[in-house]
Amino acid sequence: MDLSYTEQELAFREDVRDFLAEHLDPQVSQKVRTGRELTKAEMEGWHATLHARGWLAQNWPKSHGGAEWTAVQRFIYEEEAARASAPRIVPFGLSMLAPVLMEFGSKEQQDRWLPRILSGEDWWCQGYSEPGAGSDLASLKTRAVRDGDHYVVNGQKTWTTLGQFANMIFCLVRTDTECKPQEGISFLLIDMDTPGVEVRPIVLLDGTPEVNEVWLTDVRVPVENLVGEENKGWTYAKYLLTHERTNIAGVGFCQAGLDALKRLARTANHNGRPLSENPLFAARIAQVEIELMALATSNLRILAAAGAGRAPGVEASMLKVKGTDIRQAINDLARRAVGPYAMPFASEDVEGSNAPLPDPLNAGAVTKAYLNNRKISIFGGANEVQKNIIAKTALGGRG
Amino acid sequence: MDLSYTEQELAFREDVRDFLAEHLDPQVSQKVRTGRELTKAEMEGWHATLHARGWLAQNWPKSHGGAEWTAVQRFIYEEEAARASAPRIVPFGLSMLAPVLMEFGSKEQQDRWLPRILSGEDWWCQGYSEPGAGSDLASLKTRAVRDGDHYVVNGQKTWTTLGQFANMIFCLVRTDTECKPQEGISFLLIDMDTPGVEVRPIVLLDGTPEVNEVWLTDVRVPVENLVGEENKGWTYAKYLLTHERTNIAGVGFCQAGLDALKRLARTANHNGRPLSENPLFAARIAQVEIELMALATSNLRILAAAGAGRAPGVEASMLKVKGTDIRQAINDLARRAVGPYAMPFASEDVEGSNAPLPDPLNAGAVTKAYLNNRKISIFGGANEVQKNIIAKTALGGRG
Amino acid sequence: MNFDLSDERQMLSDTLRRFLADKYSSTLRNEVLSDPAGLSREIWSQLAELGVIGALFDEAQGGFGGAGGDIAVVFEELGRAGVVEPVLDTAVLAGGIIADLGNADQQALVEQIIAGELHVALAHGEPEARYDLPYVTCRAAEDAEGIRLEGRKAVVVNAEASEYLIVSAREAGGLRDWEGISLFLVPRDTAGLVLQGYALASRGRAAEVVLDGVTLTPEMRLGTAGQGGDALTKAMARSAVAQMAETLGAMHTACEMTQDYLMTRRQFGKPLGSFQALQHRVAEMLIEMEQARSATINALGHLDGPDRDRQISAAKALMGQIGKRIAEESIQMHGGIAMTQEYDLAHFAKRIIMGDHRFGDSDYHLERFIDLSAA
Amino acid sequence: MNFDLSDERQMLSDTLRRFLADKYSSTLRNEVLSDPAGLSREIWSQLAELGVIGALFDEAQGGFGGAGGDIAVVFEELGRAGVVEPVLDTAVLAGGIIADLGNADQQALVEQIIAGELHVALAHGEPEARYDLPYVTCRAAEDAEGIRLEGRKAVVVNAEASEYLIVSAREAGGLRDWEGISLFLVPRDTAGLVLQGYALASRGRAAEVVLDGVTLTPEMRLGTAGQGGDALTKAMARSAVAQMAETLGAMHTACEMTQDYLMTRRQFGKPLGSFQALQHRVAEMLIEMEQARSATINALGHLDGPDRDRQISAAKALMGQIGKRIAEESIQMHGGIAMTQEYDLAHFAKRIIMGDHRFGDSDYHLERFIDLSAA
Repeated sequence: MDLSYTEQELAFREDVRDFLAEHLDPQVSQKVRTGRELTKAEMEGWHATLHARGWLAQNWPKSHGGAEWTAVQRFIYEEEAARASAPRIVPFGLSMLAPVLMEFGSKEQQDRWLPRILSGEDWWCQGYSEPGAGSDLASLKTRAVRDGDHYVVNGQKTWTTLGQFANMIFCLVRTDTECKPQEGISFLLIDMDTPGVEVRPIVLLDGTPEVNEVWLTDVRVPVENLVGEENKGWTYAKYLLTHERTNIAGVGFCQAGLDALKRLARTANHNGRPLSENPLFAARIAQVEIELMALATSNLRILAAAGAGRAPGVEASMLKVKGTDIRQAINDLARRAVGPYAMPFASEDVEGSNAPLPDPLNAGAVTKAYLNNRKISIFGGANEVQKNIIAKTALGGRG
Repeated sequence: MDLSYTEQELAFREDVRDFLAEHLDPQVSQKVRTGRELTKAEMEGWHATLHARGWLAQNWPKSHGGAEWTAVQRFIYEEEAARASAPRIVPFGLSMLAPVLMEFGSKEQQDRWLPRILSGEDWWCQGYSEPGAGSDLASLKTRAVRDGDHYVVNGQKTWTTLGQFANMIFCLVRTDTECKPQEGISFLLIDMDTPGVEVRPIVLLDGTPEVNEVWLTDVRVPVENLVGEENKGWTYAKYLLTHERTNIAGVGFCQAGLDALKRLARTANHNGRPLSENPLFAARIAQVEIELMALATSNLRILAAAGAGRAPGVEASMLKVKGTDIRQAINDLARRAVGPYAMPFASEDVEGSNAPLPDPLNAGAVTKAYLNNRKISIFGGANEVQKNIIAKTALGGRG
Repeated sequence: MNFDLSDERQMLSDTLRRFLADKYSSTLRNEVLSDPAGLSREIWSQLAELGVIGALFDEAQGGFGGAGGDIAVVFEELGRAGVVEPVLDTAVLAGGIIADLGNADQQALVEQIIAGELHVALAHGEPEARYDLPYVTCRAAEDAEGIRLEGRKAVVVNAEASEYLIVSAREAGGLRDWEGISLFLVPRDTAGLVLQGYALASRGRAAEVVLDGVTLTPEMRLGTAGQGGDALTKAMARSAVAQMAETLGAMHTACEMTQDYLMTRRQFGKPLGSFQALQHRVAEMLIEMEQARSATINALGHLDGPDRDRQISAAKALMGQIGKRIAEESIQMHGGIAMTQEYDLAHFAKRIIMGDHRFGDSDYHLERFIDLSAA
Repeated sequence: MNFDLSDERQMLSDTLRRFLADKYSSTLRNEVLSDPAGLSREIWSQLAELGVIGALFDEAQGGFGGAGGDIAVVFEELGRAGVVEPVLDTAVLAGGIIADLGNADQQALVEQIIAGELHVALAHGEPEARYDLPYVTCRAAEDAEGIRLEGRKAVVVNAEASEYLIVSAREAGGLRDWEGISLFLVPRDTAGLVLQGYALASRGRAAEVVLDGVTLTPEMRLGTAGQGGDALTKAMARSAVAQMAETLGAMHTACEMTQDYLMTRRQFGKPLGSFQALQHRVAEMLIEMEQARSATINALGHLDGPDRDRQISAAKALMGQIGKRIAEESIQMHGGIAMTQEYDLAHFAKRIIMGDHRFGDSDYHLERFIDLSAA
């Protein structure tokens, strides 16, 4: 048992720091730090910067142009990037679709789509959830009917994050209705410029238009866009979800949030002293910090086990639940730290005047972040579903 | 809406205080305060003292020799008695059996048993729970078969509190096995001197022999000891449980426990200052205190509604859950307040020497109390069962 | 001891509930929320006509209520319906201070408030003050030309729609001294008074207020020079009760929406409400609701008593905690739909959470409770 | 970075687990618990033979381990099996101090400890000290006749079975000064040393120790006069790691018993484990178990590093909280059966809870973590 980083890992951390210091646009990181929305161009720019360095596809094999980082390298990158307030890497093409294509896609599909993910030519979004289905993927209703060389797709997807920027969507569709709900599902790649695809924004409770509904009406999809076999989509979907979950704990986000929280608490006045010196608030911060110190180690342990070929099973669910709990607790404390300045809805600008709010705390959008991150315990498999999974292993396998 | 006590209520409180000051044996209250076990004689003595004053049967009607107190009077008594560390009134005859007899018992049964409860001639215990039944009363298995003028009872009861002191037990028994589980249950009064009744102590995890198993082997019970009708016992049992629950919040116990906790915290050293001045521990105490302030008002509100004829339904379940949560939180803080002196198992005496433990905090049996009171969220309808009841009303009555 | 509503209050409660059920749809609320005024003048007049504002003042002040029980009844209904109009700010907070300290001329403003003809906002908090009540750096200095105010006030709710601001400023004493804080009635169009307005997360609008050489006559002072502290504390106490009752109402609606949703929405082939894990969480929410109601009752019942501030701190600390739990649990148990702005729950959840940021949050009051209990 | 056990530790772990599974039944444990000695000499010898004690010392001290990872492996197994023998007290706590400070003669005692032939107890805490480490009122004064100790020590675990006590006493400095605390090796049969023994709630025995004119030769001092603080702090750090690992093992057993019980026990016609409310609580317990394991790893991994005390405080604070939750939830989900002394869970639950009362509880360490983070 050895908790220290190797020489190589320490050198790698220096590389990452240097890279971030040199290439991260301060205006962009300032927006990330204060919780403002990035433009599409800003996100694409960051992808291009990482791609130029060969660091975009961190867990892809080198044969496909990936960095093939170890679990510890990915953890180090995540930690440094979050602390430097780098934009997050948009995961839909890189971390969600790509592993499925590499495992189940045809050679043609791999050759066609993977380079376009790296280059940024395609912006992918995810068509999993449907209205009325929630965390229950097996009940999905979007239908795809074979018609010659095409599937004709009808249905509706929802909670499609950043769908407003995407030109491609990977969808789970029902190709057989005569079988058990988990069977009869297929995995289709759909060009969003095809007639019949319509994207409608959903405004979240914090005012951000971050997710979308995607309506599919008689959308004709070439059969070569079917991944793997027809009616085997459930298998690919589960594989995708497993891969989606390797960074599920969000330790880097938590650490960046904790840093920001501490900065706020050092600045805020609490009855004549800095809030950070208030024993009760200091204890609340310390509480999330000690939880996070343990979570970071849990994350490394599980990544190490996964790296050694032991698949993360319920451990990923555990990381999801605890990671979202901690992140939400940090958001909650940040909101509380700024006191009445949590009340302005869009605290970055005073309307009309275009002047910044004269908030000495530079609170930024703490309330927006608090509200927005209520989603992290709901989306991506609600925490209740994760607990079901854990309990099933804990109780179902016995007795 | 008026939160102040009336003149009469204030005068009553003075009466109670004077009575406690005059009649409560300091040695007994010292034992109660430090969590030591009372002898049977001490409990009986306190009953006799209350009976002499006419205050034993507080919620009985005057026609049966009761005090017929209002809900507020009972609350005041409970509060004062707990703060003075008076013994609790053993409830099995007075508050559990008696209301059932008054509502469903025959005139003969009332005339025979009620005066003996008041006089202390009978000490009743409860035969509800069975091994393997837990909170699920409907699954009980103890059988009573009619044989001429007697029922012949066979089975086993458990968790019978203070059964070692009792001479009478009221039991739920199955008199019909051919019907739905809730039907076919009868309510029997059994003399524990009858051949075939055997009491075996169960030592709890804190070392106290407070509960018992009661084994019933071919016990012959005269048919006149059947309460109400055969196979209607479920109705009586539910009625009893409702009455058992009027003092279910345990506000007085909580307040006495909070007083004791504060005393400990004022005495204990924490890094050179009294623990009570430590902001974190002070916040933990304040947290239970503000919860308790609200609970006390909830209790009075629900008692007032019950007094006005509105039956406490799920509200009693709510009081049970919150009351036990608070009481356990107080026990937990008391254990933590005394630090390493929580470790001695029987802190009242140093073995052999018969000398008191030289514990400057006079911690008493805080760990015993903490351990023992884990039971309050399990017994008397586990908190999980209470939540089922609340949820059924909240969700079952809709949609 | 009596927990029943008086007949008058029961009638007020019923009338207000019916009125709001009829008129105050979520469509209307969304219109008001997106209106630059931050409130509906029409609704405001109707609330005044119904006597809702008058119920918040006692007879001597021209109203017909004014006790803790009246405040609680009104605000529980306003919270339950999600009313965004600034009744709290104009009537309880600013109106309460005028009624408390105002001379005969100033009292005339209270009549206008009760009639629904006037808005007044309290400009007390400052950018660095957080919840620290005596933290006043704004200065008031009197010379031959009058009283000059200099300084900055933060998050002044409903400032833009108000004809007057009540501004706290220091005439004596050091930062955080209670002694020396004066209150001034400042017409909004006074030269040197600059507002920078913005929308709030949960309702209405607020502004940052810059006082740059605002000059007043001494008649605009409310009460005695340097003695504004008690009236501020009292107004904060009454406003805290109003806020708690509003939050209680909003929590009630959030719980009801959650219960309804769980019974109708199906997942994995069953209504969500049949999943025991969710059932127990609903039960826990309802247990907390009882606690919240009792906390509010404790606060309102002690509003005129000697234990006022300690009781209010106990209650507000608990309300903040319970509010957080109920808002978050309501969202979580709804799932995705509750994350959308157009679904009504989002408004109630924000309302509940933001209630903790006014008049001191749960930690502020927990500490104040400890201090006042030790005193 | 590497989280795998070395081959040696894996072997030690496996051997110890097999041995305890074979030998350490609950019947045996209950015998030991009711034995006035508070431990089984036979088991003690066998543990020593297996190398369990030697694994807690490094080679220079005559052992073959002594690192955080060794301590953790041993104590997790001891905790998992519910071993009541005072390995922590004799080997890690008292033995650690002798190994750290002892001169050549005193080091010979370590050999005896490793061989299982000697018990030593640390008599450091005092009746009024609670967890306050430098709170030492016991006095040591040197004169012509030797060093005289006066004072009182509280809750000295395993004092009665020990041949020596290590007694902390003040030779200089004021109450709570680190400077001036000395450590002395006191044979238990020294005149003036009086023990008042009693059973502990979770395991073994302890005693109140009265030092009434105990007279020692200067050779019985451990290390330099007045300089015992660092060794005490180090021994506390190592013991805290041992305590956490023991608690981790006990929690593991409590969770396993709870899972087994829920799968076998039926209520309302179904296995308890099919009730979703309980399923989710089991899931939460297991999530906390992962956190507890990571906290323990953090602590043991920093035992020889510069961030030792801050890491230990972070971990012990979290362990105390998780322990409470798992002990209480295990009891609650079992229901009545867990309230009985004869059911094994009772022992593990008490063991977990009492682990928070040694070497500083969760609040003590949370505050210490804050202080050390600020420093």
